[in-house]
Amino acid sequence: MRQSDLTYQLERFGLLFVWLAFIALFGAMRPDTFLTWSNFSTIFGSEAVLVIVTLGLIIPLTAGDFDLSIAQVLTLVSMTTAILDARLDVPLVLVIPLVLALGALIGLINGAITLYFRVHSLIVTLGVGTFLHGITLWIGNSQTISGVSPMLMEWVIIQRFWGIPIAFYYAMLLAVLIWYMLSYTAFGQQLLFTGRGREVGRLTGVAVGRVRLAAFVLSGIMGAIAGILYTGTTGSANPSSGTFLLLPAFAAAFLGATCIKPGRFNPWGSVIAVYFLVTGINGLSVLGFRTFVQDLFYGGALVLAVMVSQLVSGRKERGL
Amino acid sequence: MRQSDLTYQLERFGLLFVWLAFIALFGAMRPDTFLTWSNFSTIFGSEAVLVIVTLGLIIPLTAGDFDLSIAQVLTLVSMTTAILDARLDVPLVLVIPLVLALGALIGLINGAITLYFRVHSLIVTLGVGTFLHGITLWIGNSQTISGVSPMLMEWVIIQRFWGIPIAFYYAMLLAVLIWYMLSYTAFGQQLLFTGRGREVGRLTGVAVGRVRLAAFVLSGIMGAIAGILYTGTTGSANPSSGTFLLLPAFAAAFLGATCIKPGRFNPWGSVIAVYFLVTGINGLSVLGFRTFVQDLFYGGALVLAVMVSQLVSGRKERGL
Amino acid sequence: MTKTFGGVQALNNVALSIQPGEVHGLLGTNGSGKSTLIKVLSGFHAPDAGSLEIDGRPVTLPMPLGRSEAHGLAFVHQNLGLLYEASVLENLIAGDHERLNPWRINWRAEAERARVLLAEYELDLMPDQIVADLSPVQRAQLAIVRAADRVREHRHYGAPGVLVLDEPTPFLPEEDVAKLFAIMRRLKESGVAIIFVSHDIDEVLEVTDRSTVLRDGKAIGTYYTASTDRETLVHAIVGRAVSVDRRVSTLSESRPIATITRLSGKILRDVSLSVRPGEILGLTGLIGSGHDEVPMLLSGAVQAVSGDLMLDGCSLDLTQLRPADAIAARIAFIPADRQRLGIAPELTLTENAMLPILGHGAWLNHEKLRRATAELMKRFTVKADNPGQAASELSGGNQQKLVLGKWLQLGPQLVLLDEPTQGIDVGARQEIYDRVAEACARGGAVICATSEFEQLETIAHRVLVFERGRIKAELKGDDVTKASIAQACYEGAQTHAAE
Amino acid sequence: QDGIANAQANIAAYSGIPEFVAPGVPFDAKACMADKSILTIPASSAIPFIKVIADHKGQLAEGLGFKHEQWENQGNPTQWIQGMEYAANNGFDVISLLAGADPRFFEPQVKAAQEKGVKVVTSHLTGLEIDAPAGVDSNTAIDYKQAGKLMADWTIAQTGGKTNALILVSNEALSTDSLTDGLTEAFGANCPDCQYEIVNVPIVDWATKIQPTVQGKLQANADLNYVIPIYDSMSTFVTPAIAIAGKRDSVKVATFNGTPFVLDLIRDGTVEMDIGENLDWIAHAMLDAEMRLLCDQEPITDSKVPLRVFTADNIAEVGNPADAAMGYGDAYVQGYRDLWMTNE
Ligand SMILES: Nc1ncnc2c1ncn2[C@@H]1O[C@H](COP(=O)(O)OP(=O)(O)OP(=O)(O)O)[C@@H](O)[C@H]1O
Ligand SMILES: Nc1ncnc2c1ncn2[C@@H]1O[C@H](COP(=O)(O)OP(=O)(O)OP(=O)(O)O)[C@@H](O)[C@H]1O
Ligand SMILES: [Mg+2]
Ligand SMILES: [Mg+2]
Repeated sequence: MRQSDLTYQLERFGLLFVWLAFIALFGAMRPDTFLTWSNFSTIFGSEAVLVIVTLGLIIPLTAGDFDLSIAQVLTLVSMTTAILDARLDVPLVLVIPLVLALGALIGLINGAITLYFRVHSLIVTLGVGTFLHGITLWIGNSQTISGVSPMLMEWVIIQRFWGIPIAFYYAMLLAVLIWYMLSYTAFGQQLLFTGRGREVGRLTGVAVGRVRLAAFVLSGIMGAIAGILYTGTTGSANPSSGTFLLLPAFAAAFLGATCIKPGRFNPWGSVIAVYFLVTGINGLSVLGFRTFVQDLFYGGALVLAVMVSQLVSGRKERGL
Repeated sequence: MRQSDLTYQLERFGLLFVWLAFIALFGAMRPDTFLTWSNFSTIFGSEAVLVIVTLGLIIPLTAGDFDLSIAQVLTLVSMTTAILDARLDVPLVLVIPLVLALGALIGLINGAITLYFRVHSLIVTLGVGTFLHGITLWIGNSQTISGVSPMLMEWVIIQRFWGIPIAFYYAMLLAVLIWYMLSYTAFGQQLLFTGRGREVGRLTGVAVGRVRLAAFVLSGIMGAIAGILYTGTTGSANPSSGTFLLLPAFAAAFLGATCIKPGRFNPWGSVIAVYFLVTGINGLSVLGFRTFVQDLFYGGALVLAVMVSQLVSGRKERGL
Repeated sequence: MTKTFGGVQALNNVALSIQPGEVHGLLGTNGSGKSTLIKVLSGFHAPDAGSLEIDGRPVTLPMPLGRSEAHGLAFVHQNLGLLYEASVLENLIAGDHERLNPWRINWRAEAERARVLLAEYELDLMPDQIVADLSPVQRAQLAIVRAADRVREHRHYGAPGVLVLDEPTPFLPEEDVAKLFAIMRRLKESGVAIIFVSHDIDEVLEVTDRSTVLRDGKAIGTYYTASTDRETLVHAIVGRAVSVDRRVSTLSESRPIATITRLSGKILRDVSLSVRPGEILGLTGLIGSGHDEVPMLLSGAVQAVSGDLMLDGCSLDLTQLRPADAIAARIAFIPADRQRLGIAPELTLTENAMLPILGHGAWLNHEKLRRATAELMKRFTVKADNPGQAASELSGGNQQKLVLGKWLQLGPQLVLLDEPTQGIDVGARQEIYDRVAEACARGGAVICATSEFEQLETIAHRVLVFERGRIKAELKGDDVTKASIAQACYEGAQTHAAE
Repeated sequence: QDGIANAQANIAAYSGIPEFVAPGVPFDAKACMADKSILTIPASSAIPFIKVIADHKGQLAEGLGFKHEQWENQGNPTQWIQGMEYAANNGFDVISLLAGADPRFFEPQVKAAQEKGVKVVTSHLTGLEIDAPAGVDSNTAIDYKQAGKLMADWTIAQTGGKTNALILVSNEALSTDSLTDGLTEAFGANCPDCQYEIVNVPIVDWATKIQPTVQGKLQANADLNYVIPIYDSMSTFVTPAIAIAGKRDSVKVATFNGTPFVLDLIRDGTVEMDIGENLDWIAHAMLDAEMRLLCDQEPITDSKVPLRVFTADNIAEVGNPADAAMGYGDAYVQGYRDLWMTNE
């Protein structure tokens, strides 16, 4: 580490530099529109939900588990929130704790099945996620439900600080919390030992099972938070929304693990990864490219970014 | 193993029994329509593509890699086939080798990036898959392309043996080949060591890199075969076809690893898993249940099946 | 204490009492139940029956993971329990539930504390080093220091505590064993009790006060070290007498079968050496001397910086050599890191043993392979149920015999051994020596890198002692004794021209 | 000026409660359908718009006393194919591919079914001027072109000929061509100076691409005053984009389909205008056309299902929360009873 401080710093902040380079490039091409504060506030404000989903994923990922159900937790929570709020007129102060508890419960179920039956988390969460999708369709009668109280939208995207919708700050707050948890608490260390060396963790006295369970519950709660914010962002809930966030969130989680703290899933890396990808998409749209170019960029940038990061680090073998 | 032969056999064939139980259940409810040969031939014929995608996945999975791009390979190949055949009138005898080579090339790219840059295959194939989706939209102009030559359809679903479209037999043939490859060739053992004891394999002379590369190429080719059959089944290509298949294929691959050869990805387990899940969905359709029930069934059956399988095997810890 | 795994009775009514301030040896053949007993104490396994009292107070079993510390128990497990990807500091504080504030880890203070601790034990480690980058010895030291620290911490809570060391020494060269013993004695003087597992009888005799011997899960007896001798213990462990005499056949003069020239690697500098047919060549040295690099480089496990190998008339370029080429040249390499490099634990015995002889097989006859494995297991006395078992279900010693069988079945002309008897009991050790000797008798040559001088005395025709990547001494024939090897290792001044 | 007036007139014509127009001559449906059966394969049972039509068709068939089933599916072409084979194997007379189950996705199965004597029809799939796709027996169409025109006319009328619109389309849907034609024709005829840009977002990518695309366009073109997602389900992703860009006051949304939640959004003020169709009416019209095919009547191409423009002014008529069958009057119910001769 010591001897190659420069390379290491380059590796840590490589993605950040690439991001800045992209901003410079798009900025040079359309300085009047791309390089405006309003454009950036749009970029920052728009992907808060994706950031939160990604943050939710990295907790079980650190503990060595996949949570594929998080997207469906989002959708179910979003639907539940909309139904309770718009159809049944339950006040938001009740709805929010209720749906957070729902998220936690689902996390608990994921964890309990994975742990008690010793099944790979991939298949458990895939199954639970599909089941949740069924419930979402059921309770929402496959409809998009709108008419959510303006209060929720007010506190998600209408209110702004420095021009950026408040949802962005929620996401940043969560990133800070998770960063603190992973770096400065015993639980964070236990997560790490659980994920990378389950036996080792157990031998050093980590209650591996409980840690994994907690990770699932936390990701369930994060999914629920994302669901609430999603409802607030769109003012409605539709039964397929979350589905499309899953792969981008995984991409961001893995891409994020190449920077800031290379080799470990980390919240700031994830945040940078999300906004790096979003900036690219936004820039292409501002420049008027056709939409398929977004896919080319997204896929290409993802692969190139990890390739470059690996080149910088001397193609180190990573455990992850 | 010996002492608990019965449990072991129960574990091996558990899913098969559950499948038969489901057939009996649906059959009892609608003997006239569900329990007809024509219904089964429909089920067997129409899901051949999913079987092939699942078979494609288990090759890199055995070698310890994920190939998330396989669905997009399918879509791209399907689109390319349709365009070459229907728009450019290239004869099928040329088109087919061409698109198989395309699939192999994509596998090669996946493998090369994963291996040379030592990046997790999850992120590489996710990136490459997204990129391919962009290309598909581009070349197909986001349209459904129809007018594929009847010859292709003839040799995919029109021709039947015992009432089942020939595509089913292609899938079975591929299952036999892969079963043979995994069980009876040195390459199969090398794949296994590459996935489960990479360093041991390497020191025993297994060219681990080449094996992983080969696995990616094979899954690319399987994706291409699935793409050709998809085009032949529907007589057209649309830019979203593969998307629906990725998660079901993963589910089937992991579910399949709980039976026949428990603890290992295996072709017959995968085939059974696919048809188990599909039979359920089909039965629910025939019985006229609303669609959300299909999701409830799919998710619930997946989780229950692995839970039961684990209970039978005494909740053994699995490496997979 | 009783514990059964499936059909295996790992512990059968074992009773054991440890007094404060004593070093208590725990001996037994591979698979006799030592590690299992320890894992029950740490809460890793739940016992079927049995009770535990600490300081006269009964403790409910199974102990929840992480609670053992509160009772003053600290462990160094057989595979150390370190996370390789994490830093020294992260490993050092892992599981330190008693002391750490769970809500806020003060990394700066912890790093300071770690620096002091490492300095105190005279370890040349930095808190921010990654464990994967450490040498095996440093890792072992880290694990021991961690456990010692925990026990000492515990003294602030009253009772002095118990330190449990499950085979800490195979990783350590002699000088560090001495250091470890010094640490142990210091702890002992402060009233800490120590449970010490080792297959090295001399170590046991040197450091313990009493020893308990396990055989097949039963406690055979407890012996006072002062009134016991080597033979008694060996007899108790193995259940029969074992001779550990030098057993080297005389070699007829012949041309070398393998000649290595100008070999350089990470540590090695321009080393040249050769072996003759039937010869067992020992390589040894202190940590970091580079002797253990030789088998790695010759087998293609790691590519050399420079060097050539002339084997039976063929020349191999060691900078290009891959394991497959080495195998084709009939070189066999039995690595030290069994768990990672030797066996694939999830796969069956057959699969593990047969991989190298599959070649490009396009039609594997599983029945034949199974029979061949059963045959191999019999020949190498691998104790197991059947060839279809997962390799993880074997004890370490049996795993090692399986690995040996896997390679020796190929009839190699050059056998490379790296710490071949690490963690292997006295009885199994003899069997392994027999097998190696057989390979020699068939005209092969053996290069054995090890830090166990006694082993070299027993089997080696000739020993090369390394220092800083170069050969510093060569001992032959009757000079190959434990004492003279030790002398050559530790005396810096002597210079010999090798070859 | 003429253009604006034309546009206003066109809007006005479609703002009131529509009249019933009989698509053909009366026939005795009950008698002729007695031993016939229809299987409806909806594009996706998970899309409420389509599911409601299929359900209503079933209820009408029950009233008329013949067998009607629907093939529950989740929009996966493999499932459509299974439905096709199910119909062919179980002796149905007509397969009705409803509202987007596109037969170009499975031509061979269409042929196979036809060879077994099953008639295959597409219902509510294309615009009037488009031929029946993939060799199906009949195609009952909707006046999508008019819907396109109405969306254009609305923006022209609202802005007084100063429209600067972003139009979101999905090229792979067959109705898109008609809608786009309608939009461009109306702009061409009534407001040649209006600006608009058409952006294609494939249906699979709606959830991931619409929002960033709209945001980007709003930045790139500060003068945009309308976003026209041609299918109103797209608005879920359009409205947050506008809100995040902070342009809720200057950019309006005009769209088509009459999906209930979008009608609710009109009430909330997030969407300005939505062109709707009455789902129950569609069910009547589609069933009518399918029965005529089986009863040797003149085939129906133009279903005569009317469109209605919904805005804040008439949104109260659809109920709260909105009901997809409200706001169109009920003259058609009696109208079809007369056509089918079910009045005692
Ligand atoms: N997890 C387990 N599952 C099944 N059997 C086990 C397990 N762990 C240990 N055993 C069995 O228990 C017995 C005792 O094993 P243990 O590890 O305690 O031996 P040991 O005395 O530590 O041996 P060594 O000297 O090789 O370390 C062995 O027969 C082993 O096969
Ligand atoms: N997972 C397992 N399942 C079944 N049996 C096991 C398992 N793990 C260990 N054993 C059995 O437990 C016994 C002891 O295993 P263990 O690895 O503890 O041996 P050990 O005494 O430590 O051996 P060594 O000294 O060679 O390392 C072995 O006989 C092995 O067969
Ligand atoms: Mg042990
Ligand atoms: Mg052991």
